[in-house]
Amino acid sequence: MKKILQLTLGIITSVGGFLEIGSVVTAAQAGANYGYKLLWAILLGTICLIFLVEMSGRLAAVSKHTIVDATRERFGFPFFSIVMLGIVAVAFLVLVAELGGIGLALQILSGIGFRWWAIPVSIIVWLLMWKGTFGVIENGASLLGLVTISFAVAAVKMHPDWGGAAHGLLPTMPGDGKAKYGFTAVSILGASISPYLMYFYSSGAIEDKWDESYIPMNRIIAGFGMTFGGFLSMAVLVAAALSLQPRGIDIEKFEQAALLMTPALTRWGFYLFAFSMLFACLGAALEISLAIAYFFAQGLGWSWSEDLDPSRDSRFAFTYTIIILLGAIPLLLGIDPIKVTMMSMALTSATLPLAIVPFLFLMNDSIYLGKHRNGWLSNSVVAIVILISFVLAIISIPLEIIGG
Amino acid sequence: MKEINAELLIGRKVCDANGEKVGRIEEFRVTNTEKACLVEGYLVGTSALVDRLSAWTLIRPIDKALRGRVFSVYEIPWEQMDLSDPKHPKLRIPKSELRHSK
Amino acid sequence: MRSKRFLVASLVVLFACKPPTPAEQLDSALSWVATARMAGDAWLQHTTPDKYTRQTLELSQQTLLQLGTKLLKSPVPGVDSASLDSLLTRSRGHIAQMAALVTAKNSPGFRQQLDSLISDETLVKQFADSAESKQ
Amino acid sequence: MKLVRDVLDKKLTDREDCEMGRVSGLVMQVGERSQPRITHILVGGKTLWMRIHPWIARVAARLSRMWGPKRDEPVRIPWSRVESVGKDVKLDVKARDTGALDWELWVAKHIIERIPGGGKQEEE
Repeated sequence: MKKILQLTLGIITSVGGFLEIGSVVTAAQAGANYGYKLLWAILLGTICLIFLVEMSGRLAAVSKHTIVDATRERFGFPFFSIVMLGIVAVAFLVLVAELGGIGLALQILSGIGFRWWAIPVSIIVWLLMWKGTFGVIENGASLLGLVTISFAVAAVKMHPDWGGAAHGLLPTMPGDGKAKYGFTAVSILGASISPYLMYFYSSGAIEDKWDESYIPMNRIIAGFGMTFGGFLSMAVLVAAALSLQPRGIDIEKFEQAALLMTPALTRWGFYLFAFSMLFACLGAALEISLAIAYFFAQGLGWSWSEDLDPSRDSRFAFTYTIIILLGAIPLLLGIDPIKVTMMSMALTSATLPLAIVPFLFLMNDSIYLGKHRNGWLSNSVVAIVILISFVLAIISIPLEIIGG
Repeated sequence: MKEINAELLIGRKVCDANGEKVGRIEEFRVTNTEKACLVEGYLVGTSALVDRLSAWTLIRPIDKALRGRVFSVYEIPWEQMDLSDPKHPKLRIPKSELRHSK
Repeated sequence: MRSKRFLVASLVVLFACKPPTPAEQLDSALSWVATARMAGDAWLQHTTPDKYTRQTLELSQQTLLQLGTKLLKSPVPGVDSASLDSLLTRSRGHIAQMAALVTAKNSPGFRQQLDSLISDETLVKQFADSAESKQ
Repeated sequence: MKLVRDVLDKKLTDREDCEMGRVSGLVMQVGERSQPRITHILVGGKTLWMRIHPWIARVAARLSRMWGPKRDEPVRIPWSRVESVGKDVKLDVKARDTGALDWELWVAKHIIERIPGGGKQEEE
């Protein structure tokens, strides 16, 4: 009975926590520019993510070690420090984007510019971390995040052409504007396959004291949670394809995205969009701040848990305090969060090999995983992700220049 | 008697008595008794690296395809390693007298 | 030393995005006119709040000003840049009027400006289409 | 046992299963004709940075002299205190007494406890 409750909660939190500024903006841009054509990128990203998240949970449940623990232990400090530098730098940019997303949501609601929200928002995020427990953060934020289901309602209400959407699930290449199309596809993949989610999930499994008996549950949560989440991303794309593309609106600024649901849901649509973004970005900001602090604490062997009093894991608490405060600075300077989002999504793709290649080794490590190590199917998926990630790393940088 | 940092030996190139390159130190084989942790030998070569990463399940198929030619390993007993200059570890014997180990 | 210089050079290249082409800027102008129109439609139907509507109209007006200057400097090949510029200036005027009328809560006046903007939008679209067909 | 695979970089826990850092280095005693032996485990500080580059270690040392619990040398724990080597390395010591938690306690005392709601480290 308790397990069923945990299972339901797990799925709900993965759905509520799935969307964040990166996935919304990239999906909306794709829909506004290319109609249903880029749905395949979300599908591909989501399938990869399902497998990666399942593995992250399994590693933690079986070995009682997180991905970061295992990376440091197997690969040693010098290599680990390179991974840490790359992942933390990109995760920090994503944090800036999420904090900015909260600010932008508050801006369209209140009319007060996002720069003024930078400090209050980061203080609120920090307070939730300072006082909250892991359960409060994971479940609370994700339950609020369920308001993002309104994207699906909006998409269905606009009567999409299901046949055309199904067509979009197969990759195609446009005749002209290949660079921009490629850049958007790379950003979508970067937004879907985000390493911080893996680190957060595996740390969460330790916080929730998972053991081997959780392996089936982990599979179901990863499978269903990420699938429904992926559907929400697709709904954003479809809604943008129906509301913005026919009008010739391209999303350069947040104000344009705010009109996404108004044709379907009118006044409700506007406020649902604002609150969806507010809660989705809040949840993501909390998750990323935690993921960064976990990274340092686990990598360097500090004590860590969001459930402890800050003074019991002082270096951990100090790390997220500093990270959140630093995150407010670019926003205070007035840097457009949408630009940060696009850049961080492309850079996520570029740093993906750093996260995934060591992960493949860990998932085949018989010392950590014993008989639960990857089979051929999981290994093939990781191999494909690595292949994609190298292609992304190589092409995302030139595309950043040409398409960005 | 002197103290050196074992972790800084990892990845150092080893030359034999004639100055010929042998490989890099990847691993130390030790025995842990009640009283002390004694170093029995040094593992040099890519195979030792694979072992250190606990990656044989992943690498073995590749190794088989290459018929074991690439992933070599030497086990150097402690008596034959000269660590008087920790930055340039040397063998006391020529490379040809080393035995390959699995 | 050389590797350092290479690193600096590649970072400069990485962050200095290639500027958009004139044709892309024309598309962007069309997108901002359409944004103003959509926000205007929404406001008339009481869908969007006043502050958001006014800010979005002002943002679109400012962006169009920047795009107009750039398009005058480097015109789209095969497009009469003088008449495009006067068209964009006129649209900007309508949008600025609309923004002011939001504050005054003057729906009839707003509707009038919006109608003129809609006819301008059709013209901007024609420019964009002809630029595309000539490429 | 393999030293790098099984010991280096592993998590250290004390008698009470309190986490006290990771194995950052290992001191090896070598002589002309005697068998080399591992005498100490090193935790934290300079040892860690030396593994990347001596230059980084120098910068880190200079920074830590300006700030933090003045401690120039890394923590040395005699090998005889190693209780077991598994997925983690368990030591027969009390974490606080070794100095491995100096930074943790310093940050708690000087920063975290001064922020309202930070809680207090229990005095023992």
